[in-house]
Amino acid sequence: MSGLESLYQELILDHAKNRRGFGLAEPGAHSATVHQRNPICGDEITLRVDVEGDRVASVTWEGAGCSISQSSASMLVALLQEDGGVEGMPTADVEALIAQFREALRSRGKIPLDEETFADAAALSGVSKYTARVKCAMLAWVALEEGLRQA
Amino acid sequence: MSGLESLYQELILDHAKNRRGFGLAEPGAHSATVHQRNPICGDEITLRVDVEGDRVASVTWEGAGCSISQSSASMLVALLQEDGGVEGMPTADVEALIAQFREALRSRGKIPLDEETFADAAALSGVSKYTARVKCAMLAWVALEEGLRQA
Amino acid sequence: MTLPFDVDAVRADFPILETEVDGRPLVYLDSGATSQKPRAVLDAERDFLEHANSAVHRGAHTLAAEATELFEDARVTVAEFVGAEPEQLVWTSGATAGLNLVAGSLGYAGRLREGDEIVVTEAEHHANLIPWQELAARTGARLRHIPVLDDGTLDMHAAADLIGERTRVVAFPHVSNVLGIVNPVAKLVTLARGVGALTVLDACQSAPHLALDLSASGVDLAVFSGHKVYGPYGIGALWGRDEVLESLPPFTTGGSMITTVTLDKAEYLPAPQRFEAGTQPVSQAVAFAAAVRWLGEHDLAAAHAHEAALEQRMREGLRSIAGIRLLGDTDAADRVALQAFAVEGVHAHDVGQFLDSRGVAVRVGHHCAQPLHRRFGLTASVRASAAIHTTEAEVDTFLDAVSGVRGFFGVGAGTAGARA
Amino acid sequence: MTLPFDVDAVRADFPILETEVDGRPLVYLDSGATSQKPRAVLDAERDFLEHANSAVHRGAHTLAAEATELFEDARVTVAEFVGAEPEQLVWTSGATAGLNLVAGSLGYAGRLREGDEIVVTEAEHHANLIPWQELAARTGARLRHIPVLDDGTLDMHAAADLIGERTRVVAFPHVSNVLGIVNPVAKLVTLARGVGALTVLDACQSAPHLALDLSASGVDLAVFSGHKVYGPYGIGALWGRDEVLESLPPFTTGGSMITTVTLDKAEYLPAPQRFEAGTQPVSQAVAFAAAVRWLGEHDLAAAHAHEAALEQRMREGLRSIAGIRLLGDTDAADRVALQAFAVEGVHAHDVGQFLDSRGVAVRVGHHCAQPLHRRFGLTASVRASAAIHTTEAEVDTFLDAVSGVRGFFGVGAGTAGARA
Ligand SMILES: Cc1ncc(COP(=O)(O)O)c(C=O)c1O
Ligand SMILES: Cc1ncc(COP(=O)(O)O)c(C=O)c1O
Repeated sequence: MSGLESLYQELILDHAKNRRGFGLAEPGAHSATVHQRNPICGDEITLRVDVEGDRVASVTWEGAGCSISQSSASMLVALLQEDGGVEGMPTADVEALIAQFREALRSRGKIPLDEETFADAAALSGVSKYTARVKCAMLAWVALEEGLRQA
Repeated sequence: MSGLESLYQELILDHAKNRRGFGLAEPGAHSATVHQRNPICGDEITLRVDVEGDRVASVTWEGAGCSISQSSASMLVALLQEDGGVEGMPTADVEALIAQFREALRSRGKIPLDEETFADAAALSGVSKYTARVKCAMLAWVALEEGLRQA
Repeated sequence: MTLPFDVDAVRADFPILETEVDGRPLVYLDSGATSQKPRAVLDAERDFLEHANSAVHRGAHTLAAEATELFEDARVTVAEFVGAEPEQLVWTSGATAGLNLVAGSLGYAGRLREGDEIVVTEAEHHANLIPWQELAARTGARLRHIPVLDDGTLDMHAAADLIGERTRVVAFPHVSNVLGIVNPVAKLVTLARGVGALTVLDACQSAPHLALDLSASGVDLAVFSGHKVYGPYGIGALWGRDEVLESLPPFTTGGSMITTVTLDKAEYLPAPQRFEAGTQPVSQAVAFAAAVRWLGEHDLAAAHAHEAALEQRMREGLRSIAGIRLLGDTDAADRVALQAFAVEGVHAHDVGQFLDSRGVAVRVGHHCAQPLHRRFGLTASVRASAAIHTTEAEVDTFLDAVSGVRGFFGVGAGTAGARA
Repeated sequence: MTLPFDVDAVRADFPILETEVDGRPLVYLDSGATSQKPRAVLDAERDFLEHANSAVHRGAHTLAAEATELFEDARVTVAEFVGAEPEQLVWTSGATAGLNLVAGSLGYAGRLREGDEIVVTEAEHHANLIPWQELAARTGARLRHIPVLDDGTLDMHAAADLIGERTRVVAFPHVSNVLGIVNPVAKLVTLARGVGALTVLDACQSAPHLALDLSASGVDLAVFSGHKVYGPYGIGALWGRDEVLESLPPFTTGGSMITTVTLDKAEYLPAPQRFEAGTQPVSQAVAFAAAVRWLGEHDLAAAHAHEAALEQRMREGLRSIAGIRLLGDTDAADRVALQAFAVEGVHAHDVGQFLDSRGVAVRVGHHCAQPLHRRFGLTASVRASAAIHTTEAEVDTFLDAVSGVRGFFGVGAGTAGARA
């Protein structure tokens, strides 16, 4: 797999086109809406997180940007939906996941994202070799982190 | 003669100590007083020129600075006194002299100052090889040029 | 001695052009952001630092005298390059610093008031926009904008209406860093002069590619950056007419720009020193002059013709690729070899990444011109910009890579994708 | 790996030290004005320009990513060198630019008003004086000065009286560039903090010679220049505490320091980017970091001890020569190896010229500190300043040359001459 193909895996291009969680849900009782921007390239995202008790009940978003930023947001939603089920994932687990994701992406290819933990998002492993793109992949995750702080 | 000794000829050190024209005369009917400064090293001069008709009747000055600037002022006065006699040198000749002096000093050693025209001031020929010192040697001459413009 | 123009000989002067990216030769099409530096420039700076380096305009020692001479000779050389007198050339740390100096100094001088107007264009680089916004905000002046037409040229009818008796400053780019179009300097100067407004020319993108004659241009002030003219970072110049520079107070203050300083007050030297506070970028000035001299060794008319041919090839090639939208695609204006474009269905960032995998370095994003991108309904675009060392084969490599973009990202006729 | 300190090995790193002046080896004692650059610094910059050069923080291409990394790594390295976090380190074009940034930004922020006071010292370099004069003139604030005592130390009793509830800013040099005396930072900080005033440290002359720990120093803001720390021209840094930097608006504006820009308004990034408008001195940042790394390869404690020995030797040697008057001759303070002096009966300019004929490069003039010279009744002095590469033998050559000055100019015991 060439560098470019490992960066843009089929799965990534699919998510960029069929974006999970795209379109903001009505705000719930304990929700926060966060706007994040990558000032370098203009990518932006508005993400809304709904917390119920100690669980993340829903995450939806809107935004525009490169395929990495769009698919990463989509994959994040997919991961939360699949792993969290109807109840939602515990907030603490989500926070741990974000921290792990960040660490891997900043590792310059040294720490891969494992599929068991990250599901489709594991396809973003290749991004960590492209330092200029790490911010793109992190955009939604940083927005969620910020949202959890506020919700 | 070493570079340093050609720069600081005996004559120069003498003039720096026994400064001709030092001490400002009372202003005459057509006189101008000019203040010039070398902002780099702080040398300064206040020069007063008295013009009668088309002749330079007297030049006096005060100031502080390095031996080059002090002796150059002194030599300028001596030259005007010796060549101008009691009547004073014609203004046009003085202007021509200043222009010639400037040209020689900026020539980087290529144009010497001849003794016949410049008298003691010819000893300043060596300065033209020291570009950083040309301003010192020019200080009084530039002040006189400016004074003639104003008088 | 002027050499006939030979692009291969030119290329041999640039060590970085031997770089490979992922096993492919580097095709550097990002000279609009920063140019590469020929060996002569690197050598000149190093030579200065190894043999003459010391503080200038100070001290009687031999090194200082040598350094001062080289530094002031550099001013003469760069001034000549843009058709100016050395006393009119102020060293700055770059074009942005020069524009801030002008706007800041006008502010400090109280030259703008409530009701006064500053006119810029919709095609401004942020460096020639935000300092004016700030000046307007501080003084109560109004900032107005000459619109850009669909083809990328300035709306000169609107300009004639906008520039009026309240106008104090008209600031505009000689060449837009997104559109590559040469703006009608003479016409804008005529409008500004008609109302007694000061003109400020942003010559960043013209200085590397066009022969400048600032004295003859009619503008009052102009700025450019060394690092875009094959010279070093950290240096640029502000040029101004004598009387205009004399009318401006210093913007920054400190050593080497004063005559007498007491604890309470300072008196300032005349221009250009008045604007050069503190230790200057001395080795960079020497290297900037080397860049200009290096350029001057070539037949510049032939070099400009070469770049014009590249421009044609690049633009026509892009036009012929499906799904490409050019920003400012017009034949009705002079241009430099710089072209921004969007690829339908693929974000600029992804386009840049794809081109990089082919060795082609372009710039993606808003290129410090957000308002202009907004005017075209975009947040980002891809920009390819050539230089004197660019070859036709490189342009072809670039075009070939662009042709492959939509296929790789699975968009194309009938395929819906993320919006560019 | 830390090397034991070996001045000959250090010297071998500086190509310029092989220079001869009029057939004599160069004795460079003008490092206080600008330092010479070791080969590692020249190599690092060249290597960057030949292999990685391109616009940083922009674009997806490989070179841009490499350049960005090297540029930001440089920030980390230089920040560490002064005991700071990288986010607290703003690149500037030099110390003068940094001080103007602070004063200008405080002015734009409206942080000073009529009746407020700014306190500086009588020993200021013009760069830490005139920007405050201008700020005072623009805002109606009053500029006050901590006097210098006859021995060159600050009058700390006066300081305690001067710094009061109206004081908004206390700006002072860590080490005076004329006196070489290390000022009592902690005491001044305590006084300033006691009244809630901002402290601004001019670290130009300490950064090359002392281990800095800005975070621990208690000051709020500090500046220094690359070209005095064995690094390149055209770069320096402003350091500030997080909350202090956050409270300051940008001073200059343009590209790369914004988030969203419309035709009428711009929003700014957080520090440090907010203060870094336009293309940064990228290769210079990389070279500055190389200078700091080069320094770090040595046993700095031993290097400082070496410099302290040079200081002693220089000062004691000068003291023993007839007709020499030292500026700031005290044993009651820490010092760096920098000493200004006057030769009775011989103007500083002539002294410098004489020393130059012996190969010794010193600085003559007011060293951008006219008020301090006036305080000592002088308009000019001679300044010798050593560096890590200076040897005891060089100091002896210098002292020997100084001994010959009065004889050459025919002044001495009983001889009246032009006043120094
Ligand atoms: C104490 C001091 N402050 C400020 C400056 C100004 O530094 P720069 O000229 O590098 O901006 C200098 C050196 O010239 C200095 O010695
Ligand atoms: C048209 C234009 N103006 C101004 C600038 C700012 O120049 P610099 O970043 O070198 O200060 C640039 C380049 O970035 C430019 O292209």
